[in-house]
Amino acid sequence: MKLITAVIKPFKLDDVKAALETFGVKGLTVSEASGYGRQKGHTEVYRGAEYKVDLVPKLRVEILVDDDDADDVIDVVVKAAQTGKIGDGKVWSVPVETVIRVRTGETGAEAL
Amino acid sequence: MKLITAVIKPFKLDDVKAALETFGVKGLTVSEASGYGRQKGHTEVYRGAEYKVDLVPKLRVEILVDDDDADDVIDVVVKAAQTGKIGDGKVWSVPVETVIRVRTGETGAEAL
Amino acid sequence: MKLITAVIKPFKLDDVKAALETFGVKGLTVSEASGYGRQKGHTEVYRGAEYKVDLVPKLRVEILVDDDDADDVIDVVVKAAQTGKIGDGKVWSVPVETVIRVRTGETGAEAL
Amino acid sequence: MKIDTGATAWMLAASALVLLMTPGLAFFYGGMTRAKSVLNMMMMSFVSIVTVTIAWVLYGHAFAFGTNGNSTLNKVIGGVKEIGLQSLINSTQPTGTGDKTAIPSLVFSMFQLTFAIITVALISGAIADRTKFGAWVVFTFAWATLVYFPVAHWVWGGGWLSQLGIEDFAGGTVVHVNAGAAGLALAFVLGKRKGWPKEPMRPHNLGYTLLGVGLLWFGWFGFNAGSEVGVDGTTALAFMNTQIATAVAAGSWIVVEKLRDGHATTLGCASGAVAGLVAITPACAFIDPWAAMLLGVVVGAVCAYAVGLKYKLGFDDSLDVVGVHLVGGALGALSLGILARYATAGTAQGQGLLYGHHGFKQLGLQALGPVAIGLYSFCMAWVIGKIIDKTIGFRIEEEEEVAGIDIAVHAESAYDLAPSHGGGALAAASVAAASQAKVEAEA
Amino acid sequence: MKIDTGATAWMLAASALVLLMTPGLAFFYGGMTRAKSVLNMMMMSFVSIVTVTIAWVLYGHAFAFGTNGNSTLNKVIGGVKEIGLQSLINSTQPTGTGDKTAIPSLVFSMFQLTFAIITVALISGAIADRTKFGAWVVFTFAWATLVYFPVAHWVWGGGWLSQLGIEDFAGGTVVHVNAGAAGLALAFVLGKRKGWPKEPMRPHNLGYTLLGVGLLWFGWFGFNAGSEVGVDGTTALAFMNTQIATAVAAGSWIVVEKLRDGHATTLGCASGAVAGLVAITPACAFIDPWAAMLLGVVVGAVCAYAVGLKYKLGFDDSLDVVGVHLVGGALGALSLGILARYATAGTAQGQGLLYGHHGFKQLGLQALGPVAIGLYSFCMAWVIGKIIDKTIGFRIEEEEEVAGIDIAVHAESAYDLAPSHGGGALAAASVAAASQAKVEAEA
Amino acid sequence: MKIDTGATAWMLAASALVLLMTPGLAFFYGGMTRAKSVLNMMMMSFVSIVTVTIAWVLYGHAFAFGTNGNSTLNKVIGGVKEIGLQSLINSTQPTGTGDKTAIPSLVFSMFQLTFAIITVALISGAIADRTKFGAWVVFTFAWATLVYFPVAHWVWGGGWLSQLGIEDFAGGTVVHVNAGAAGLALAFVLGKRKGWPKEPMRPHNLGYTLLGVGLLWFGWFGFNAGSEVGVDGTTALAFMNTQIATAVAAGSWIVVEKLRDGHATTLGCASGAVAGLVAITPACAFIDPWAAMLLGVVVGAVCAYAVGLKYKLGFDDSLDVVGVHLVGGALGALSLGILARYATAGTAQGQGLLYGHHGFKQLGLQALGPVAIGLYSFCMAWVIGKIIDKTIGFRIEEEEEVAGIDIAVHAESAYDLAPSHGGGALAAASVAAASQAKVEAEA
Ligand SMILES: Nc1ncnc2c1ncn2[C@@H]1O[C@H](COP(=O)(O)OP(=O)(O)O)[C@@H](O)[C@H]1O
Ligand SMILES: Nc1ncnc2c1ncn2[C@@H]1O[C@H](COP(=O)(O)OP(=O)(O)O)[C@@H](O)[C@H]1O
Ligand SMILES: Nc1ncnc2c1ncn2[C@@H]1O[C@H](COP(=O)(O)OP(=O)(O)O)[C@@H](O)[C@H]1O
Repeated sequence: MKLITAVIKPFKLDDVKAALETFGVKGLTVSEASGYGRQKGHTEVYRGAEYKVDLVPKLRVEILVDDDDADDVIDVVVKAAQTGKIGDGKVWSVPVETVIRVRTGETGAEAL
Repeated sequence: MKLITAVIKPFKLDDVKAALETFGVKGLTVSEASGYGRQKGHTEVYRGAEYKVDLVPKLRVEILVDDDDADDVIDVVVKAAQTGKIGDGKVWSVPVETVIRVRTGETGAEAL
Repeated sequence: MKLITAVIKPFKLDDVKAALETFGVKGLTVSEASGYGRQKGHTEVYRGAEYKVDLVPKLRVEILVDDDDADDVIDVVVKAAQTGKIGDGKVWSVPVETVIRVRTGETGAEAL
Repeated sequence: MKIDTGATAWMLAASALVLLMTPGLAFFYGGMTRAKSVLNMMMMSFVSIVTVTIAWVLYGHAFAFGTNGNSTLNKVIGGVKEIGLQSLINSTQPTGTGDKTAIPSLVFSMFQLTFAIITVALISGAIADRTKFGAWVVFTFAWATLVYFPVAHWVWGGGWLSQLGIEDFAGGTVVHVNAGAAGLALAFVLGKRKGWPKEPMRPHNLGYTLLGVGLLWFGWFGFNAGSEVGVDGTTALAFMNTQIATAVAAGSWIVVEKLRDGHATTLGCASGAVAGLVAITPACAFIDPWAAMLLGVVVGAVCAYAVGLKYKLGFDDSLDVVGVHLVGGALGALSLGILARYATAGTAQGQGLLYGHHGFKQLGLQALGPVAIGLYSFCMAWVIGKIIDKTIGFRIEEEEEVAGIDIAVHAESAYDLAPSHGGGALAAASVAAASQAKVEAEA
Repeated sequence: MKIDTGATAWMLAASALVLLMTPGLAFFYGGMTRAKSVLNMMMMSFVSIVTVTIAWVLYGHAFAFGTNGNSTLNKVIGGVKEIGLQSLINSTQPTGTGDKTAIPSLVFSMFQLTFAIITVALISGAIADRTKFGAWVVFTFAWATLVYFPVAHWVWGGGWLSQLGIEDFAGGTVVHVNAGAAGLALAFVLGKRKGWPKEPMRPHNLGYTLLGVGLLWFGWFGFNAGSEVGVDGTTALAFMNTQIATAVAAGSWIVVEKLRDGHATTLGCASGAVAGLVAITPACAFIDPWAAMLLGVVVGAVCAYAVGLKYKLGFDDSLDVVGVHLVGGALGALSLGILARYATAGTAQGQGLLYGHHGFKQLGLQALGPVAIGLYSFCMAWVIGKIIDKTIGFRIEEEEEVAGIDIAVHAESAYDLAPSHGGGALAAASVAAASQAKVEAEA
Repeated sequence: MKIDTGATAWMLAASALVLLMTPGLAFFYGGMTRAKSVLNMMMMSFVSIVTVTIAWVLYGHAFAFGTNGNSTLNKVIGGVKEIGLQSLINSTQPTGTGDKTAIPSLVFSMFQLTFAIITVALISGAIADRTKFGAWVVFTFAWATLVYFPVAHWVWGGGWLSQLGIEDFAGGTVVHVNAGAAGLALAFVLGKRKGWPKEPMRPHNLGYTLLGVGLLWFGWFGFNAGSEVGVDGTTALAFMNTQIATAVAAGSWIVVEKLRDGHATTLGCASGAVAGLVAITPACAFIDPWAAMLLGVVVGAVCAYAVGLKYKLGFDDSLDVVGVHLVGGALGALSLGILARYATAGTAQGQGLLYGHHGFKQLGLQALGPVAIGLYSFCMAWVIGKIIDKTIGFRIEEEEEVAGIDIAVHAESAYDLAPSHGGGALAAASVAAASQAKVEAEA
């Protein structure tokens, strides 16, 4: 089992979800995040005082997958999330030891 | 050391916290997340236009534990978070290499 | 590759970012979280009814680094985030199998 | 009679002010609910404007302020001539200033309508988070018809309570005791919210609550000083006393909090202000400024404790309609029996214990008012509520309550504030505008 | 002429009330946009106050309500004497009550100014999320000058439409049809928002929308009942009818929703109320309460469907200026041709089909008004819009639209609510107050 | 004297309008703080209503507007007869229109009370995020008593400044310079916020700020046009000029921003409007519309720069009370020395340089006012502040400041908006309603 985490541009979520669904992945977990990197943030002005906001809104998507699917899923996500512009984000994978479905107690591939 | 991550229904947090405390786990980190899976979202209507919101609010709980406790803690969490209805969430564990308590610099089991 | 996760006090983010930049780390991902641990929360009062809020606002910082840099980066983060008071947070590291830059598809160290 | 344009100008402004109180109440209440039920809470107020306006035009004004030519029947109910308001066009209504001037009858009707609206809306605070919307709509029609219109007639329309000599300048009993008692009844009919009182249900947006108080306070000047139906020294006294009692009660409540809980809270300040507004309502034109101050001190402190009663007695009056409106309204009405000095200018009629020759009688009357109206309203609301509950059902499903009534009942959520790409990535980005086809098909 | 202090008091209050409607509109509209464009939406309203006030003082009042001594020219435009308003100081304006009293001319001017402001602001709802701020500023000046001032003159300043006998008590055509048609034109000029209608663009803060409706409703009493320019039975009727039609239309809209979509929504209730306010505007002083009720039922239902038209026809009238203001305003104006009873007291002049001897003629006139004004406004707005678009550009860059217009155009974000360390850790903690140096350097 | 119901109607409305300004200010200020201190900011305004009302009834009216029969003493302070306001019941106060009519004295008192309240509340903007609530309560009593009441007497109650011939129609010096100078003093007494100016402290909710501006603008018509205490051409001029200067100043500020910073901001527009309102306050009834326009241009631009001064001079006037109210108020007062034309109808009394025969004298007087009042207020506020600081302490602990004053001082948090299961899972779900027992025990 692997945990694939993707940090993506928020407006790409729909594309990623659709691509994963097509591939056959049925579930994922998303959370709001902010990214700092090559992509610059923006400047805000309040009564003449300028504020540099250098964090950029991102979404953080987590997908649990079978070992065999891991590479394909990464591929799918990368393709769906790509705009080609700076700030498209990162995808990484981490080995997972156990996965359990809370509702049933099923473990492993069954739990997905 | 293991990192146990649980995606649960938000109103179950109190039960999970209580169960973990009883077991002896002293700390955890929570963040807001949204889940996509078998559980359906809901529909919203604005001036006659319908919007399908298919992400469901979840909480994401992270617990760092000693290797020996990992299985028990997973068990405790699964039991406390269970309602038996679709959407109860997942629990998974990942191996951790180092843990450090920022305040003191302690590492390993001491840091928990 | 390693994924270093730090749960820190929110007002320390600027210091952590600055320290990492000095060290040479160019990117990170942050999300809002809440912590439960030795640090106590606070009490709120509404029309005489008291509510104990025992979760404390934290930030969760994720940094992908090369294996060689991992220990140093952990060090940098711990130092920058330290106030010496209870609730300073934890830092932990997890092995990562692949990292990909979505924009270019580069993998490994290139992707950072 | 000659129209006094000045008096009319004030009554027009006052009508607009009182109408604004209901949106104000929507925010006062809405801020106190959880984020998942704020829209439903506000909608209960807004829909009261809809239903009570319709009932008022059709028959409400007639029942409350009409005459039916039968002096016995007229003790309990008005007439029918004013049905549809048609007969009020181009007719006039004497001002309350005794100078033989008038205002257009429709202005008086509009002013009174706004009272009926807010009284009904006030009740909704007792049943937050769990009420079927359709059932609430039915209840507002039924309760306005069977309770508010008759009771307004009893006290202000020449009915039996006014004939007894009960004083209620701007509605301590007609509005607040009346609504509070109905709220209590519905709290029993609907039962506790799931999780109450163990689960925390703290206010989700105190800014809204403060906004509500600001608008209520502002509008209440129309409510109280407008109740003179004219412009004279009494109007001025009512206005000033409203300000005094409200400010003092807000202060009194937060002093109690500071001493008892260690903190002066925003919600306490807001609640104290409303308690003060409630209590001064029946009394504002009849008492001296120092008495308004005294009343403010008492009601602020009493209500600060009264809102805790529900925990002791175990009923889920969610936003404290009982603790603030029933208790505050009764206290204000009662205070007249002691403090009233100007009830009817130049005579001892209606004066309280401190001034009148028949003080104890007035005190008795002032106790009778809240008791009679409170009981009537409680019983009727309970019966109406039970009938609704047994037929169409008054309460939403437990699952809907847990998930949130806004989405379940109104198919909306109040906030979508996430900054990521604007408009809530977690929600919006994952949403499909599924309905254009449907809209087109039906349009 | 002698100043009637009562009438003046009401007109002062009414002017303040109508002025408040524009901030109210800012919230009504602002709540409906996404979180990334709420500030820009509100700023389009607020800056309309700025630009229209300037234009009004300089020449707007003169063009709309001045006389130029040439009766032919005066059919289409006012005069120049009132430029700068200097000539209005210490002059008076007869009230509308026919009793030979007056109000200060500056009060009348102020009252009318507030109408001009909100009419311009209304248009902005059609072009949410994508409009260059500078271009909007230019548009407001141009459209107010070339459309609003003349049109107000045509109907209220003694121009050709009023000479024909068209009735519009408080602005169903001058304000709502006028703004709605201009909104439609701009929706075409600017084109659809990126992603519309596929991407969801749901309201980000319905509390703001409800607040807006509350303030609009409150202010609208000044709008409608103030349009009598005086205090009499007509003022009272206008006031009451405003309340009736608004409440009923809100109810009507949510009944349609309940039947069609299964849910009575907050936004539906709010939209229905506005539709009712719009439709009753031209008619409020001329029809009976039952007719106001009927009008409310019709307009609530019609507009509930009309807002779906844009999906069918494919124009992105973002916040439904057309569906609510153009449709509602035309419906209200037309309704006069049938329902008007009191158009000119004591005569058949202006009465509708049901009452007047020349009913069909009036119905024709009432159809002519919206058509003439709607066409004129649409064409002029389109031309002005195109000119702006070809010169300075009317629309922001696509990237700015995706990232959010608030940050791109105003360098601000509306909310920073995160609780961590107060004031949004994710944003604030990572911010550097880079500008002190700059500020100092420039101060 | 005969009561003019029209004038009274307007003054009743105006009193309600001005009272609403303080909640409006709470939102204007509250939106500019960080999310962790919004409730405290708002509470400083709301509690000012409480404390100043109490002080006003007890002795404020007497000190400011009473007479003491000693013409020398009366130069500096009023009398004692009006203590408790009892003597005002049934008494009247001449209107300002010179036609021998009156309004009830209590209406005048109420109107003036609302001025005292907002003046005190304005000060709080200088000391956001860090003020002990109890200390602020004490300060409001002390400053109102020792500064506001006497100063109001000097200028409006027949005291020495008015005897000198200084003009201040609605409070440019009495309200704005006075509050601004006190704010400056407290900014010094309390010192900078932790992290200022390095750490960013940007507004957390600009919608609130715009709401505040909307309510302030609306209420300010009562403030300025109500200051005529009657209804005539002067009232009308004051009303119109208020609108003109405000709109123009809002425009002027954002033009400066656009040229200087590249963006026209929402906060700039809001700030400009307030600056315009402040500056026109003393002058509104005395100058021509074109002069109001000129004043608007100047004050919008000057204040847009003045708010940057604090960075240069290093004092943390958190929400720019000095830059907007002190500077704007002084500018407005001064402008009278040049532009005033109608100061006392028909005479050269009080006319400015452009019109009066004694123009330079009036200009000098108009400079004296702000200087005298500003100095007095600054010194007294500093002394009162220091005494409070040395005794009960004026500032909260550093840790409380970092964690957020709302939770530390009021035990509340403003927002709990998280959608998960409604009402903030992260907060609410982890909360235990620990206190029922406590509440019960104490109830
Ligand atoms: N070393 C890192 N660790 C964790 N997240 C990172 C790291 N570097 C970048 N990110 C995340 O990836 C996002 C995109 O990175 P950025 O450098 O802006 O663009 P790109 O990846 O296209 O070169 C960042 O906003 C951040 O969320
Ligand atoms: N493959 C997955 N990877 C990550 N999270 C998942 C995955 N599948 C489900 N989840 C999470 O678990 C939650 C519950 O899953 P769901 O399929 O709705 O119900 P259940 O687990 O009871 O069958 C989802 O809302 C989502 O947050
Ligand atoms: N076992 C754990 N697993 C995950 N996160 C933890 C754990 N223990 C503590 N934390 C996180 O670390 C933060 C600080 O912990 P706490 O016990 O309050 O202070 P300290 O680490 O200084 O002793 C907590 O708020 C929580 O977010």
